[in-house]
Amino acid sequence: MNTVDLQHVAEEEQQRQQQLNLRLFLCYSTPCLSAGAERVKNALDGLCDELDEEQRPTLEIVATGCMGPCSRGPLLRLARCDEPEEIYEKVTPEMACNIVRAALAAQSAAAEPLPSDFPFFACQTLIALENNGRIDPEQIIHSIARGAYSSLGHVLHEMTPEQVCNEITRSGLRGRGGGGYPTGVKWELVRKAQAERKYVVANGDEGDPGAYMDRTIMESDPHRVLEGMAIAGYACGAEQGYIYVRGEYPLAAARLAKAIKDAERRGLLGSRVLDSSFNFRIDLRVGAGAFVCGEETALMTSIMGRRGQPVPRPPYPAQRGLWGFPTLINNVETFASVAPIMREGAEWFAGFGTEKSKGTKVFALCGEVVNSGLIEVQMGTSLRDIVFAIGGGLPDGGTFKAAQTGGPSGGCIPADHLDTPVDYESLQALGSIMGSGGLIVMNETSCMPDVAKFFMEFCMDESCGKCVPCRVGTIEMLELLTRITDGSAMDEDLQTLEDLCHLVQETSLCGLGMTAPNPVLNTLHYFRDEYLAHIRDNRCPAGVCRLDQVPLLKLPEHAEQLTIFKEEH
Amino acid sequence: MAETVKKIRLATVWLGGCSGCHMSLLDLDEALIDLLTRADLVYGPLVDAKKYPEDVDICLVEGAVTNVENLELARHIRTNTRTVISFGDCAVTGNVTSMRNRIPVSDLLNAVYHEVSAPIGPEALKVLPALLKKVIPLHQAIKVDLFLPGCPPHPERIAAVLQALVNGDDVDLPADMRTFG
Amino acid sequence: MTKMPSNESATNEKSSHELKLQLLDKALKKCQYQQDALIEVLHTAQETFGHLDEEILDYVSIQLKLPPSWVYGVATFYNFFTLEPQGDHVCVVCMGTACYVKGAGDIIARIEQEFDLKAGTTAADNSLTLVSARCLGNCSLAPMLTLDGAVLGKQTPDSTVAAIRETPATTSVVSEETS
Amino acid sequence: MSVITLTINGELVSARSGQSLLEAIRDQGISLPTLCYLDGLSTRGGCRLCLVEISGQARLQPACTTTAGEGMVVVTHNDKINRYRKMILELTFAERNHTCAVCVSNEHCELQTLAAELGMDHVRYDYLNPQLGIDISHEKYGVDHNRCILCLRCVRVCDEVEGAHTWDVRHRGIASRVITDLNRPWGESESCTECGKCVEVCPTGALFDKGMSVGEMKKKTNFLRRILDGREKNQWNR
Repeated sequence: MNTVDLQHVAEEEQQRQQQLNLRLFLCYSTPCLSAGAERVKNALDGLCDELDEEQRPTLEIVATGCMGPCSRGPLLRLARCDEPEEIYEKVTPEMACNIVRAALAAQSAAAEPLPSDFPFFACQTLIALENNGRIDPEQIIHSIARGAYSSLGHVLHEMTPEQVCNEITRSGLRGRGGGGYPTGVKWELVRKAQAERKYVVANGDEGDPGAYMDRTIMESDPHRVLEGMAIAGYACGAEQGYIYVRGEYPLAAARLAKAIKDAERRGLLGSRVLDSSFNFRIDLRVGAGAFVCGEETALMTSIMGRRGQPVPRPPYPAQRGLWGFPTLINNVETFASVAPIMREGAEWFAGFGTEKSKGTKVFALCGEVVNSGLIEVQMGTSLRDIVFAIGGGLPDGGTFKAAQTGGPSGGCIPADHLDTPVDYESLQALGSIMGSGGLIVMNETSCMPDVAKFFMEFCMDESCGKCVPCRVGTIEMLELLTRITDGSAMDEDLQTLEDLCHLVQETSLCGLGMTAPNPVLNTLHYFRDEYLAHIRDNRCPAGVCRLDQVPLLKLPEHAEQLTIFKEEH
Repeated sequence: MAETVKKIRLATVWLGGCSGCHMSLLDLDEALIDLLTRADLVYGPLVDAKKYPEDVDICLVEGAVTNVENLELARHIRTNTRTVISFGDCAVTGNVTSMRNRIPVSDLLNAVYHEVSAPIGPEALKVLPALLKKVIPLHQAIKVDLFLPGCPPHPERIAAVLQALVNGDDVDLPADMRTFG
Repeated sequence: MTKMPSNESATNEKSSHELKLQLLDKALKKCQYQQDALIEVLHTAQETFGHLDEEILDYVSIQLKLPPSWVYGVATFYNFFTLEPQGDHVCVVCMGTACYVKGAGDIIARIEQEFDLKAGTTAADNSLTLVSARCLGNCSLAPMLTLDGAVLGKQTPDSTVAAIRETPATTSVVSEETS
Repeated sequence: MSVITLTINGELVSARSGQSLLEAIRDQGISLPTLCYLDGLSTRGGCRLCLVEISGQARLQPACTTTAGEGMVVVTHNDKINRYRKMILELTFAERNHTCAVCVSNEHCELQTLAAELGMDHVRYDYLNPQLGIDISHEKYGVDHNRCILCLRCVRVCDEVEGAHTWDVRHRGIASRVITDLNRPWGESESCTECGKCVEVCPTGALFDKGMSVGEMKKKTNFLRRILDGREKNQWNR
């Protein structure tokens, strides 16, 4: 297939779609499926079978990836020619049939669609997610009709690798995995590296609890990621790519495997991509449950089939990566932003966002929020807009207490910083991080020392054990946090904890250890009163902690806590 | 001159340990005589005093904190002593005394007092002070001013520390006198 | 292993074991016996045999020409691989942040109590294996879990226990989520 | 062989190009603590004791895995680094059951010596007191996990020098343990050549010759450099 063929295929499919009278997009991602999307699909399929010979060909049901507002699933999007789209929430099989029947009869349905200015959608800017909910991710033709691989074709035939790197640099795109390293600079480093072989790796080992942006992108629009990787391969001079998918995401892995096969079959990947002299193969690697593998050096050791332990940097992967060769490693979401940048131009992308953080960022908004789901907003959008406008505020009259970003490497942002623009620098200034994009809203029933303890337990469990500060430091910090939350802490424990946090932060080998103390330090900063209430007043303001233990020094007065043999005889 | 200087009030305490550190103290031999011209031994296994006195200058605490009684005494020592010294590895690290930490206390008491012939354990009769769940070094119970490691600390080490303290100097042991074990 | 199989079932078991080994061999061939593919091979082995026992690990180590301790080290590094046989049901409770703040801990505590086991282990009667997962990435369904591979969202301790009790025991150890 | 110059603790010094920063520092007679590093084995950067400050680098870097570079400005000791080194040793002691008084390597232990040298006189953190075993199934040697600090010298010497790769690590994080073969008793190991290199390079009493009592186990690591030089530089001609 060459670029002309590609365009031809795309146009043909677009025409086919335009001729349809009614297109039904049913969200078929995990949350909607668990809310009953499959039953809705069966009902709709049944309805189709009942239609007469004339109507049936004018209607199409598309099982799509995630549409966004997951808490409102199952979601159904109705597209009729010449009419604005409608989205229905919490669709039941009966409802769906009624809606479709009404649409076919050109009547208004009994069910109300979401208003067209529904803030959840209106406040978003879709770039990485632009195809989500509009294609069947298992049909390459759907992706092609929406322009997939056209950027790749353009790049291969019209641009030099150097120009591609420049374009990415000028777009201001930064690593979406959390680090925020300028993507173009990284590409340029690998491009310039002299080596007999180079690799491109997509990091889909999304391990932060409360984050599922990458899962959704891989499940809903796999070709988008593959295209980004191929463009990167061309720009850097790599012929082999690996996409590393977290083991917990079997559906993402299956969709990617199919996407790779489909793309290869059409000459969009493999040898002589789109009739150019560029060869690019992508292999899928499925993780096996280790958070530390999200760290790039650990991820690479895992790709090579070993214990996923990080190695000291420098040398950076761009110098010495997989099997010692220069390796470009970017997050899945980063790769998903590449094709639109090449299509629309760097200036277009840089027009979104803030001075230092360009473009958009995908967040998984969840926790105590009315509309939980997947969103994509311009960098610099305020936290308040995200939580209250898009998220619809807290349910049941709850009070906003904090927003947790960055998972176990991040922190909790308190209410008085709600107007902070969400970008790399601002979040860092607040002692949190952008992270991969999990955003969990907490109300007054969340206890901050308990949340800190939760994350510390996570880090302790996920520490690879290579370096002492992380291996032992995390368990010792957890011990101190446990004391704080069970009532046995003493005043000086807080100081010991803080000192330990700084040690682990500054001396650990990789990002896991370096950032493990963040949730503690950050909550100590904003919610110190809560820690003190636990320690000094034996009180948990959120009412979460049991506080049923006694501090060591008070044990002589509470010896009954220690007495083991009661006088039972 | 020496006559006018107030004598140092020195105490020694034996918590969860084997008394080996006290034996080592006695091994100071003739240096002991020197020491006692400068210091009064006001409490400890080596003197006949029933109650830990007030206003103690230096206290050598041998042994780890293993039970509630140790803990109470440790608190008392801290309030009444200017310089508390963890004396020997058990006080400094828990050492051999803490080797029971790997065994749950109930199993431990069972094995010692119940599985053998005695039908009723002293714990049940409240003869034995309640054991802590874990043996801890002294500094995890109270603030400790100086650490004098060794199992037992060699008399040389003890002499070096006590001499410095009695003279009012800073204690600065060379590395080879600071080793555990 | 008190069960004494009759001759007939012994041959059945043997042939099923051989069949499984053939599947593993196929996976080994597919990756051209490359040592880098160890994790892929272990994935296949676990899917096929349900867990990775010593015999399988030894086999993999011989086939890939890797030191046995290396294979064992990799198999135990990753949470996904289990060296113990799984129970009739496998319940994976998500302990991600969203699920945690919405009460996943209570669900685990309740299952532990009801089925008399600890998270990460299998009940003595082999009825259930309880696993706590880091985050299954379905935060809008919090608290969520998977029971024999099926996603259950917005759970309570009661609903989860009921679901486990109501689900009939499956013969297949591994759920086929993907095809 | 080209020579580079760098500044260590304010002194302009020269080093061989390609040399590790650790070697360059030690060549100046400066003592820099290490536990996982051993001359002759691959570097690991795990014990974090040789962390040094390098101008222009935001973070402390392990000297063992850093290549000495032209113009580098390095500080090996300051209050913060000294404090951190002590804290790291405290964590190491807290992790397992290091009862020096009853250890076969008492008075001949690198961990014990380092604690005294760096002035780590007590451990502020909770001793974890894990329940760990001793494997004395091997005819000649024993492994006491209570004393193991996971420096993995044994794993590396077995893989890189002996070529047997009998040792590796199972599980991860705080649950990590060194293992032989498929986590079988050492005495049953099919790959072990009984060469004893692992015992000699072990910095603590975790690996020992059987029959040794308290304080009797002395290690000698000089053999390693001699073997390697003999091999690599063809000093041993046959």
